Amino acid sequence: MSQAHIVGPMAPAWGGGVSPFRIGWNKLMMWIFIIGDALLFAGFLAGYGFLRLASGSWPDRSQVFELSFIALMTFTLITSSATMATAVGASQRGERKLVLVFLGLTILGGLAFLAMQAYEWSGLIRAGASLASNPWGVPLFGATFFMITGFHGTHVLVGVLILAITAARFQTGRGRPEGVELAGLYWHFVDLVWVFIFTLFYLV
Amino acid sequence: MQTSNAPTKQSQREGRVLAVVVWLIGMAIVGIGSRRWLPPLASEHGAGIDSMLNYLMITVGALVLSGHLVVGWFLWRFGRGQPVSFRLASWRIERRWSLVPVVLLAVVAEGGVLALGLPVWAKIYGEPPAGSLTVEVTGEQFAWNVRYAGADGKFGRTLPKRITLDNPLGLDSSDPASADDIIALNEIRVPVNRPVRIRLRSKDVLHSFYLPYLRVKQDAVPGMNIELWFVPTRTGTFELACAELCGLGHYEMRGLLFVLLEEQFQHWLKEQKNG
Amino acid sequence: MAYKTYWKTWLGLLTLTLAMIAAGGRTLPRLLLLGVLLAAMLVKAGFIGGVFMHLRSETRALMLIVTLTIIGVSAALFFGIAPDGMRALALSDR
Amino acid sequence: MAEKLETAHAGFLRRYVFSTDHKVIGIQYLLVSMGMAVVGGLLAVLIRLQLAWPGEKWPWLGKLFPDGMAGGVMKPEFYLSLVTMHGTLMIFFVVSLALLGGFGNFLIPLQVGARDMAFPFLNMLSFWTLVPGCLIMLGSFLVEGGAAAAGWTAYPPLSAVRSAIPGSQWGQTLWIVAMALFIVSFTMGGLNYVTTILDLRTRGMSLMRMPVTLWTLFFASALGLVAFPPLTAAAVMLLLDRHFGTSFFLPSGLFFGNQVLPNEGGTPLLWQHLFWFLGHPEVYVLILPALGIVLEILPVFARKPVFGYRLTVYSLVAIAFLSMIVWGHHMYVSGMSPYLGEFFAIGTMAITIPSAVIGTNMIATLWGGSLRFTTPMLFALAALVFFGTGGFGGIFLGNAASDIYLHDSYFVVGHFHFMIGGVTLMAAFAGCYYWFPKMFGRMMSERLGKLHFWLTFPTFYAIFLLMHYMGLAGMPRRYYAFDRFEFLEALQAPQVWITLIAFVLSAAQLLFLINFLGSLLRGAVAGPNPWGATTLEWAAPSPPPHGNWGDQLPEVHRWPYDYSVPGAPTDFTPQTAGPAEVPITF
Repeated sequence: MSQAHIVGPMAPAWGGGVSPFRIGWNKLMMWIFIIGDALLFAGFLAGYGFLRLASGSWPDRSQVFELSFIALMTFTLITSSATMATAVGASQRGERKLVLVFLGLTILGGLAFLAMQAYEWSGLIRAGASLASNPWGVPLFGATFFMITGFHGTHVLVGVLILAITAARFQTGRGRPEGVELAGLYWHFVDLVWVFIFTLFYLV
Repeated sequence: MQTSNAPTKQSQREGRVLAVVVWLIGMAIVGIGSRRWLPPLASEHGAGIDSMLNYLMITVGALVLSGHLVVGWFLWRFGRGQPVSFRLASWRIERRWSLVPVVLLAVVAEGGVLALGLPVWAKIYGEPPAGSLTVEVTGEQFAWNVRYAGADGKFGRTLPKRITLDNPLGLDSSDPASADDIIALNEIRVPVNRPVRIRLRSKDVLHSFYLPYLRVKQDAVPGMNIELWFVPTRTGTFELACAELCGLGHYEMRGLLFVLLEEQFQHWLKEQKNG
Repeated sequence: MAYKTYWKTWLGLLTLTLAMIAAGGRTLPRLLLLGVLLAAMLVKAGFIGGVFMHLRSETRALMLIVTLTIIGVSAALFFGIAPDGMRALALSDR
Repeated sequence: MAEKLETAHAGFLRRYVFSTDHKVIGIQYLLVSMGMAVVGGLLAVLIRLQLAWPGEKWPWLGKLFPDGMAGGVMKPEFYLSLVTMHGTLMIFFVVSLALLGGFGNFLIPLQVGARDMAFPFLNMLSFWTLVPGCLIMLGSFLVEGGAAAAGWTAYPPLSAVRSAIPGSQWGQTLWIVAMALFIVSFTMGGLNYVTTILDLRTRGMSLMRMPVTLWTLFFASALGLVAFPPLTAAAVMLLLDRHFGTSFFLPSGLFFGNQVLPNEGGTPLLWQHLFWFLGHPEVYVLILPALGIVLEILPVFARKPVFGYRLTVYSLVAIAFLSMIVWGHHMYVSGMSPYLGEFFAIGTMAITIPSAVIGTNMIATLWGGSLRFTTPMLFALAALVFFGTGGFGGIFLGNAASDIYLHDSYFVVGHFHFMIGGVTLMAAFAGCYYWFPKMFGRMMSERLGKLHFWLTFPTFYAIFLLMHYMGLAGMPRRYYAFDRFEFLEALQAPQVWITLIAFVLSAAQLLFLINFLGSLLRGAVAGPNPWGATTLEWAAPSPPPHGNWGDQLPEVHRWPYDYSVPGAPTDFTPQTAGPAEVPITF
C-alpha cells in the first residue's frame, strides 16, 4: 500500500517516499486513534479490576447472565468481523458488488449484536439492576457492567454508522478501497475490545 | 541580511548583566538555603527525614550553585561577540560530556534514594514496635476526633448511622468494649519517648494528619484504616494541621499534640477513666 | 490476503471462544483458570489484530508500536494500581 | 494548485474563522491562550491578595464579585474556586494551548516542509471543539455554588459528593465537561501532529535531520494521546458518581450533612491513580515542547550547532517511556502501599538522569558560541535557568523519604511553578518573540521586549524561590489563610513580599500585550529570515502564503544546525542549501 495513490494536497511532496511505517497518513492516523481508544477501555477495565480486588465479594456470573446468550453475541460480532475483512479484501480487488454484499452483512451483524445487547440490558433492568444498585449485593457490579458495556455498545453503534456511510459512498461510486479499509480497522478494533470485555467480565 | 542578529555592544552589556544575575541567583539559593528553615525536630524517625533533607540540600545545593556559576561564566565569556571558537563536538566528546550529568545524577539522586531514602522509608512504614500506645484519630470536615482504647485496650465498634452531635464517632453502645473508650476533640495526649501508634480514619473526605515538628504526614482516607507510628522525643505542645484539601475549613483544622512525661500521662489517663 | 485465510481465522476464533467458555465451566484452580483465559484472550486478540487488521503484513515497527503500546500501557496501569486495590480491601474500615 | 484557488474566493469566515490553514489555527490557539492567561493571571493576583492580607476588606472587589467576596472579604469557597481554576486554566488552557496548540500548529508543517497538516479539517475541528470547552470552564464561575473548588486534581470525595463543598454542586460538573472537550480537542490535534511529523516530511528530511522542536512536539503529542484516555475513563466514573449514584470513588459509611450516604464499594485511591497516570505524563507534555523551543533558539543566537543532538533525542525517548511509570510519586503519603512507593521512588530518580542530560546539552550548547542577547535568547536562557533549578528541586519531592515532609507543602508549589510555570512561560515568550516575524511579517520591538524580560524573569524567580523555603518551613498548600497556626506566624512576612512582587510581575505582562498587539501593525517589516536561522520555516516567505511553499516544495540536504561552517559564505547554512555550496556534515 504505497502512498502514491493518495492524491490532492495531502499527497506527500516526494511522491511516495518511505515513512517509517510505509503506510498512508490516513491509516497511520486511524492506527494512532485505535491506540488511544484502546487505552480508554484499558482505563475502564483497569478501574474495574481495581474495584473487584477492592470489594470482598463479587456476584457469581452464572446466576446473573446466561452464558449461551453471551456466547451467541460474541459469535455474531466475530462473524461480522470476518465479513468485514472479506469486504476489505473485495474492495482491494475492485469487486464492487461483493463489497456491498459483505458490508451489508457486517452492518446486519452489528445491528444484531446491538439488539442482543439491548435485550440483555432490558432483562437485567427488569431484574432490578441499575447503575446505583442491583439485587446481587455488590452495587459496583451493576455500575461497572453498564458503564463498560454501554461504552462498547456506543462504539458498535458508531461503527454501524461508519459502515453505512462507507456502503452509501461505495453505492454512489465515490468510495475508495482506502475508506473501506479504515472502516474495517475501526470495526475490527470494536471486536477486539469485545474480546477483552467478554473475557474479563463474563468469564474471569 | 541578518540585521537584528549582529552582535552589538549594547547586547554584549546585557549579556554581562545576565551573567551577574545568574551568579547572584546561585549564591542567593545557597545563602537563603543555609538558614535553618526546618522546624526543630521532636520525633525519632524525623531524624532520618532530616538527614535525608540535609543530604539533599547539601549535594543538590552544590549542583545548583555550580550549575549557575558555569552558566554565568559561559554567558560572560562567550557574550563578547567574538567569532565561534568551538563549533562541532565529535560523537565521542558528546558522549563523554553527557556522561557527567548521568554519573552525577545517578550518584546524587538515585544513590540518595537507595542509600538514605529507602531505609528511612522502610522504617517509617515498617511494623510499629511492641508496647506502643494506640490512639485512633478520625478526621472529619474540619476537626480531629481522638479516641483512646481505655482500660480494656480494645476500641468499641463505630457505626456511621449512630453518629449524632454528641456521639461524633457513632460509638455503638451495645458493644461492651466501647464503654471505657476515652473520647477527645482536637487534643491528643501521649507520653514522651514511647512509640505511639495512630489508627487514622476519616468520616467524610480526604484529610492528612500533619505534625510539622514531628515530620509526620499521612492522608486519612475515608473507608480505610491506615496505621502510622512515631516516637515523640521532646515534651511540649505541638500543633496538628491538615495537609490535604478537605473543604472550606481546611485552613483551620487545628489540633494539639501534648507530649507529657510518663507519670503526667498516667495521671491524666486515670482522671479520664473516673471523670 | 485470500478470503480463505479470513474464514479460517474466523473458525479458529469461534473454537477458541467455545474452549474458553468450556474452561470457564469446569472448576479449575483459580490461578490456572485465570492464566488459561488470559492466554486465550491474547491469542484471539493476536488473530484479530494480525489477520483481520493486516498487522502481520505491516512493517514490524508499526506492529510492535501498536501491540507494545496497548499491552504495555494497560499492564503498567493495571499492575500499578492492583496492589492498592488489595490494600483498600485489607485496610477496609467498615 | 487546487487549494490556492479554493481560498481565493473563500469568504472571511472560511479564511479566518473556520480556516483549515495550520498557520491561522496556530495563531487562533495562541490568541485564545493569551486570553486565558490574562484570566488565569488575574485569578492568581486575587489569590495573592487574599494570602497576603487575609480577612482584609476590599470594597470595590466586593462589588465586582457580589457573592464570592460579599462585603469585600473573600469567602473560603471563592478562594478555593480561584485556586482550582487558576491551576486548571494555566495548565490545560494556557500552557498546552500556547506550546502545543499555537507553536505546534504553526511550526510543524513549516519545519517539516509540508503544505499543511495531514488532516486540515480535523485540525480546524480541534480548535473549534476547544472554544466551547473554554467558555464552559469560564462559565462555571457563574453557576450556583461557584466554580469547581476541589483543586485542579479534583480528588473525590470532595469532588464527588455534591454537598462536600459549594463548588461541587454544579461547578465540578462543568469542569468535567470542559475537560472532556479539551481532551477531545487535544486528541484531534495530537493525531494530526504525530501523523504529519511521521508521514509528510519533505524529500531529504529524515528523522535525524529534524529540528529538536519537532522531536519534542512529537513526543509531547504521543505522550498526550497515550496518557489522556485513562483520565477520560476516570472523568466518566466521576460524572457517574456525581449524578447517577454510583460509588466508584466513594466508600461505604460517608457522613455528610449529618446523614450517611448510601454509597458502597469504591475508594478515592482509584481516582488518584487514574488521575496521576495522566498527571505526570501531562507535565512532560507541557515541558517537552518548551525544552524543544529553547534547544531551537539557543543555537541560533550562539551561532553554533546544538550540543549532543542525538543524545538529546535518545533522552527524549527515555523520558517518554519513564514518564508513564512514575505517577506514584504524587501519592507517597496518600495511603498507597509502601512497596509501590519504593518502586515509584526508584523510577522517579531514574527519570532525573535523561532530564539532566538534556539540561547539560543546553548549557554545553553555549560553550564556544558567539552569544547575541536578543529578547528570544534572553527568555530562552531564563527557561534554561528555571529548568536547572526546578529540576533539582524535583529531587527533593521524587525522593520518597523527604516527600513525607514536603508533600502538599509550598515547596511543591514553588517546584511546579518553576517547571511547568517558569520553563514553559519563558519558552513561550521566547517562541513568541522569535517566530512573531514569521507569523506576521513584522518584528516585535526589542526595547519593550527587554523591558518585559527584566521585569518578568527576576520577579517570577524571586516569588517561587521563596516558596521553596516556606515549604521547607512546613507551610501547607491550598490554605485560605495562615493566621490560625503559630508555627506559620513567622512566614506571614514573606507572603506579603511575594504578593507585592506578584503585582509587579503581573503588571509587566501588560508590556508583552502592548508589544504583541502594537507590533501587529507598527512593527518593523521583517524579511523571511531576520534571525539568520537554518530551519525550513525561514526558507518560506513571512508570513507564508496558504500552502506555505508556492508551487515547489523545498528539498532538504543537511541537518538544521549548520552554523559557522568553516569556509561557508555566511555563518548559517539553511537546510535547503545543496551539497555544492557547503559540505554536508549530517
